[in-house]
Amino acid sequence: MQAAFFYLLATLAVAGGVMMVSVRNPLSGAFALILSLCSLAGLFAMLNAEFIFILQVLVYAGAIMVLIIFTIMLLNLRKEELQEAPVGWLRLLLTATLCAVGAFGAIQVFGTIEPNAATTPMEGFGNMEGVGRLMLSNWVYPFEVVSLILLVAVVGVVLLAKKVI
Amino acid sequence: MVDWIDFAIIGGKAVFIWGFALTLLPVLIWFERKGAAFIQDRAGPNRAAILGIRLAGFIHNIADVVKLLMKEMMIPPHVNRVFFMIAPVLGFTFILTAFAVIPWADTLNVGGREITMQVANLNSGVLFILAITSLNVYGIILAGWSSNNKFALLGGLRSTAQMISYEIPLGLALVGVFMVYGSAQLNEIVRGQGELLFGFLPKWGLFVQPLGALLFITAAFAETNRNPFDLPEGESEIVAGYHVEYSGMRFALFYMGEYVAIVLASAMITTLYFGGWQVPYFPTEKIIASADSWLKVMLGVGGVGALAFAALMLFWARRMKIGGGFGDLRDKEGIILGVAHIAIGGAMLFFFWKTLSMGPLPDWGARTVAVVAQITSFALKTIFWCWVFIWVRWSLPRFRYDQLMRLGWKQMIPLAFVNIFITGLVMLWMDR
Amino acid sequence: MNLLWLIPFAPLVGAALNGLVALGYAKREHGPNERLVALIGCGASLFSFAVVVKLFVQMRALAPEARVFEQSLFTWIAAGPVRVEWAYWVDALSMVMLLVVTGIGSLIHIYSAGYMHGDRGFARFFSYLNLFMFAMLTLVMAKNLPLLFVGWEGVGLCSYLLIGFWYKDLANAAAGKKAFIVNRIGDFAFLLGMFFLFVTSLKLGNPTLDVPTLRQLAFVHNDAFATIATVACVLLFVGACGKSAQIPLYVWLPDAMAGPTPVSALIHAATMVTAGVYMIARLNFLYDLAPQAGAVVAIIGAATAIFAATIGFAQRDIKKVLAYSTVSQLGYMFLAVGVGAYAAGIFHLLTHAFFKACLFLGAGSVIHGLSGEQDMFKMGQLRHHMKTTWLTFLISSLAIAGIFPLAGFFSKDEILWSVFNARVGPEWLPRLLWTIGLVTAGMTAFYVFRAVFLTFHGKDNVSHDAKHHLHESPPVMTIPLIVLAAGAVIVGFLGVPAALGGNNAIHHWLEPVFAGHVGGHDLGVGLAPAVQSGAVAFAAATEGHNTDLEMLLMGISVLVATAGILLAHAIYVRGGGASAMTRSLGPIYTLVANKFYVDELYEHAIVRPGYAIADKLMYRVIDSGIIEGIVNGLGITARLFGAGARLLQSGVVRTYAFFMLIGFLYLVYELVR
Amino acid sequence: MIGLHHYLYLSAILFFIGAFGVLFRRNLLVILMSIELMLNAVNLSFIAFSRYGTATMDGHVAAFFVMALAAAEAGIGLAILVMLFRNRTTVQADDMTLMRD
Repeated sequence: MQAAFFYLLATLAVAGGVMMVSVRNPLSGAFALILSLCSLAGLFAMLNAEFIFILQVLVYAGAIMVLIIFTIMLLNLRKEELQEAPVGWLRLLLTATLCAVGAFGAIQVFGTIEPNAATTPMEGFGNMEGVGRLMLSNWVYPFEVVSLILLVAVVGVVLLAKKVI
Repeated sequence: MVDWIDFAIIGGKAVFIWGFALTLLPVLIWFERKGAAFIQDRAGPNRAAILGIRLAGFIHNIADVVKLLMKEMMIPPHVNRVFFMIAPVLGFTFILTAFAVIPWADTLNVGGREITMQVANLNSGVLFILAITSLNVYGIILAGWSSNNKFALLGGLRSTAQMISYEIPLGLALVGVFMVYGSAQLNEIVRGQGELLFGFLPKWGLFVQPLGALLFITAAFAETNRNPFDLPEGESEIVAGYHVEYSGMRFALFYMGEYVAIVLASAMITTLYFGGWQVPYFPTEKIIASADSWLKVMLGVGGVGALAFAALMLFWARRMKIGGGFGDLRDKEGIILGVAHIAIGGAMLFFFWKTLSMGPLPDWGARTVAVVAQITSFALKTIFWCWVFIWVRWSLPRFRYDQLMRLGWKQMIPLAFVNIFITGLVMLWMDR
Repeated sequence: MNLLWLIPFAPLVGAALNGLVALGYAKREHGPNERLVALIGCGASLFSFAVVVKLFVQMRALAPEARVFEQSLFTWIAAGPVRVEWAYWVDALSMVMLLVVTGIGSLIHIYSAGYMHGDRGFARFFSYLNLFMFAMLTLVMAKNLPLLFVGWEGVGLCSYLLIGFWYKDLANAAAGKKAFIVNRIGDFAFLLGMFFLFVTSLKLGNPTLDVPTLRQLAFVHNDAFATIATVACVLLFVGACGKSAQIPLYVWLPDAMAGPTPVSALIHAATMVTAGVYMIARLNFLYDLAPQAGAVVAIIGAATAIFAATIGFAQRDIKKVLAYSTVSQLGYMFLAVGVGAYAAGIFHLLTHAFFKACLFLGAGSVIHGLSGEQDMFKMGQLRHHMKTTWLTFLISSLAIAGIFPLAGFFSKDEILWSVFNARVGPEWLPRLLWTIGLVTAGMTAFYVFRAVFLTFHGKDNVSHDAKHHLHESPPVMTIPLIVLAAGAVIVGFLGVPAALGGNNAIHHWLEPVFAGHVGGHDLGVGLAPAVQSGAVAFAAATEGHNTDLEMLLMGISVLVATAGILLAHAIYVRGGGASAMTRSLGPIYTLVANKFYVDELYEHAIVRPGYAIADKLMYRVIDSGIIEGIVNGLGITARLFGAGARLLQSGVVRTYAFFMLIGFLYLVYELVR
Repeated sequence: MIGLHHYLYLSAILFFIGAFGVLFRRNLLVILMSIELMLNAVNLSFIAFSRYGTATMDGHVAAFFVMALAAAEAGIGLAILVMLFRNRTTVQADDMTLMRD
């Protein structure tokens, strides 16, 4: 059951990713990515990360991707603008090989890591309250920094988006 | 381990809540039509009938369904076919998913089994709803873009911007609720609203979070693209917005999606600010303790009400007859409805009479009575809010786009922050 | 002793205060309040003097072996085995020097207040002067050689600053540079000598540069020290030559007269230039181990003495005469310490400080009175106008000439007697050195009185303008003169030899230092035979087992001095003056008047080749060619690399990401491996 | 039984799919999306480690931070992109070579 879900979601995630990098139309790519992100959200849920699962849907699928799609639509690219100059086969082969090698290497590295907590997680693992408590106790400084970064981003975006600077 | 009974129960619950939402659909449409007619001082739809039964135009919905099903589903050239076809489905499905976390009654204890009256008792249920509704925008955006129509695109863009903008005050208004009830779990929130404030006022979100409630309701209107925020489909500006190219059942899906969204928004408003399934002044324990009386009152009032309605119907039928009538089966409608309600009322009074001689209810019976009472409470509140949606639509004019954005960003978001701040201050002062 | 630190730091505070005042008034129209500045400067110096006197009184009360005060302020250098404290250490020898430095220094401070009146750099001058006091006192009180070197360099710096005090005149600045550069040659040798000592102590497992510890080490391990003593001593002596203006590094001192006269009196006569003598006396235990080095010191000293005296014959500038006289007298002191008569050397240092300071200040008074005229041939008959100056100058001149019973007589004769009895080099060497010393004494009498007669007697050559302003100096200047002249009379009686019925107080005072007594520990027990060479000379000078001979020698020296005076009188008062002598001597006079062309010799032999090497080899070949070539080569290489690397910067983001990926892959590879 | 390794391998694969997108595609929008995919792959490892490695929720916090930063990044990146498009009417990464010299 669990394995079936995992492989289903993993396949969807990988398929979405592959589609995203391969389709020509960025909007199609964006929807492929949404598929991938939603599958990942499912995986998060499988990992008992309830809060992160919701955030994944809320923030990634619901906000970031909407923003990207919104931009795609806003730019309203014409066909010829969407067309990318053809990329050489050599480059494709080289990049793909390198990435494959990298993935293989990363898998090798990950393979050496031993899990040490395979037991069922404790009560309330991954819920909003637990994450929130951790975030505002042990991680409060990073938390504040992140909030500052977001503020800076907001100001930066507003400035950038103004027609006349 | 999840065994089959659990699955069955979950399935049953899903069927129930979806059934509830979808049943409300025709009711809403009927509300809309009749409400519009009422406000515009006209009759509204009243022709469609089955064997003469019109149910004050309710049957008109069936005619609509038949019409939409029979219509040709046009796919214009130059559209992105895949997205064009997916788009309506997306909007509808996501909204239905969100109902999974809406609680409609207190937890039911039957045979040692605790059944929560919501499909998924998520720890952060409110956020789940937010997440799912934020996905809702894809349907609109996709429809707008794939239609390859400038009005549709403009509608999609407007819709996206509007929904993203109003999600922020929506979420921020919720923070106050989280703070007051100390949870993001909808059932907990509702349970928290069962207490009394100052001894006489139900501790509803409306009373502890008045500003938050106002903000939330406003933002919910915007999220559902309802008037006065229905810019995406503003017919006087961009024809019909994102669904201008749609027809037939696809168009119907958008339409239904909008109404389901209204139901969801109403359910949310009810759950968060109007006590959800709580019957005012009667928390669950109290209802269970006095389940006998509740049963008697419900049956008695129901029976008498049904008889009174039947009398009204019969009286109306007689007036029709005196006035000459339509000359077809429609003339018989009052008699049919009256007779039917006499039967219903009689049955209820019969059961009422039976309960008088019956001993105290068994535990499960009492609990069931409580659940029924709570479901009724929830349903009534939700329907009331649905009606408010209709009411507002036909009462208020539409915003201009820049006014919409200014309201969202410059007034509602700061007010939401003020709300959080005040809530925090008050909580500090009251020391919880 | 807790008061020790006050002695050097009081002048330092004074220097800082006056320095701030000078800075504050640097850009202003008017100078600062001179009274205040003088009060700070003189006050600091007098305060030090008061502390020194207090300490002296305390020290006198102690037993001779225990006459040591010590204070460590903080650890200055701590590197590996080296630990150098900023430590002050005063024994009998240092105490004599302290009295001289602070006492005469204070007098000259006071004198300066009058002499420098109205100068723009009044505060700056006092700041430098106080700073000099600090450096000199640090030098004198230093417990270890590095600290001594700090003082050594500090006085060099102040000397440079003060020689070039009127830096707007290019010649003055050049003189300052000359003094500094010549001193550096000596300093280099001094450092080398110090390193030799350090390496030796390191080899002995007790790395130190503390003088008392070194002294102890030298006594215990005198074999180890004897092997390096000669080299180290000669190197240190080269350093002393630089500081104390001995052949061949004396050339800076006459030029140093470019500074204000009080500076010449204090730094270039009474105190700083004697640092070399002091240093050798301080390291006497080392020189005792190296008789050959002692001989070198003595020979150089004698040669310098007579050579400088010769030049002194033909100088026209009154301060130059005194400068060469100083060089000559310093030669005397080196002669004494070279033969191991350290006490005699220090005694002469003491007396010399008084009468030479008095002479310089007197000369300064004359110059002041004549509005800056320094040429003796434009003076004369000044005794009528400047009585006090004349009298004090006369007394000091008699003292330097060695007329009984003034200070110079006792100290000079003690040196001559010690040399006569010394056991350095071959048999004939002490006799030769003695003869040179005697001749020099006569020459000293001659050239000093030449100056006296030309200035105060003889023909009146004062120009009309100068005569108009001619006046005796104010009391603030004359009082120090009187005090110093009195000192020139009295100080000699500290060292009346036994032959004349005295008890030679200064010798007894210094006995613990030079006879191996340190801090109450008798280290002289088991001295090596070599160590005793100095002690023998000393003993010969003090015990006076040959009183008759000593009396005879005294008589001879007094006669020679008197002859010199009479000759001067004959030539410059009664005779035709300089012209007659010039005519009679002709080319020899020219030679002497031009200082034997030593400066020109140096110019051609060292400076010009130095310039040539610097320009032709160092600048054109090494600097422009090799070093700049390397630097430019680096630049060109970097630019070439840059040009190559620029090819990688395509501006295409993906390319950069590509390189990042490759780097990441390498990381993964490292992890997997 | 699905364990830590399954998630980590999936994470590695997704990460390099994203890397491939960054390297291979020229459309800035796609590059931006590929970066998001890479971030998500990393998030997956965080969560997996949190579940199977430390059994604490620190990984969740890290994932939260990544999401917040991703939001900031997306906002800024898209704003820049819109500006670029306004000025140069192209979203091709290879056309943005002003930094070359």
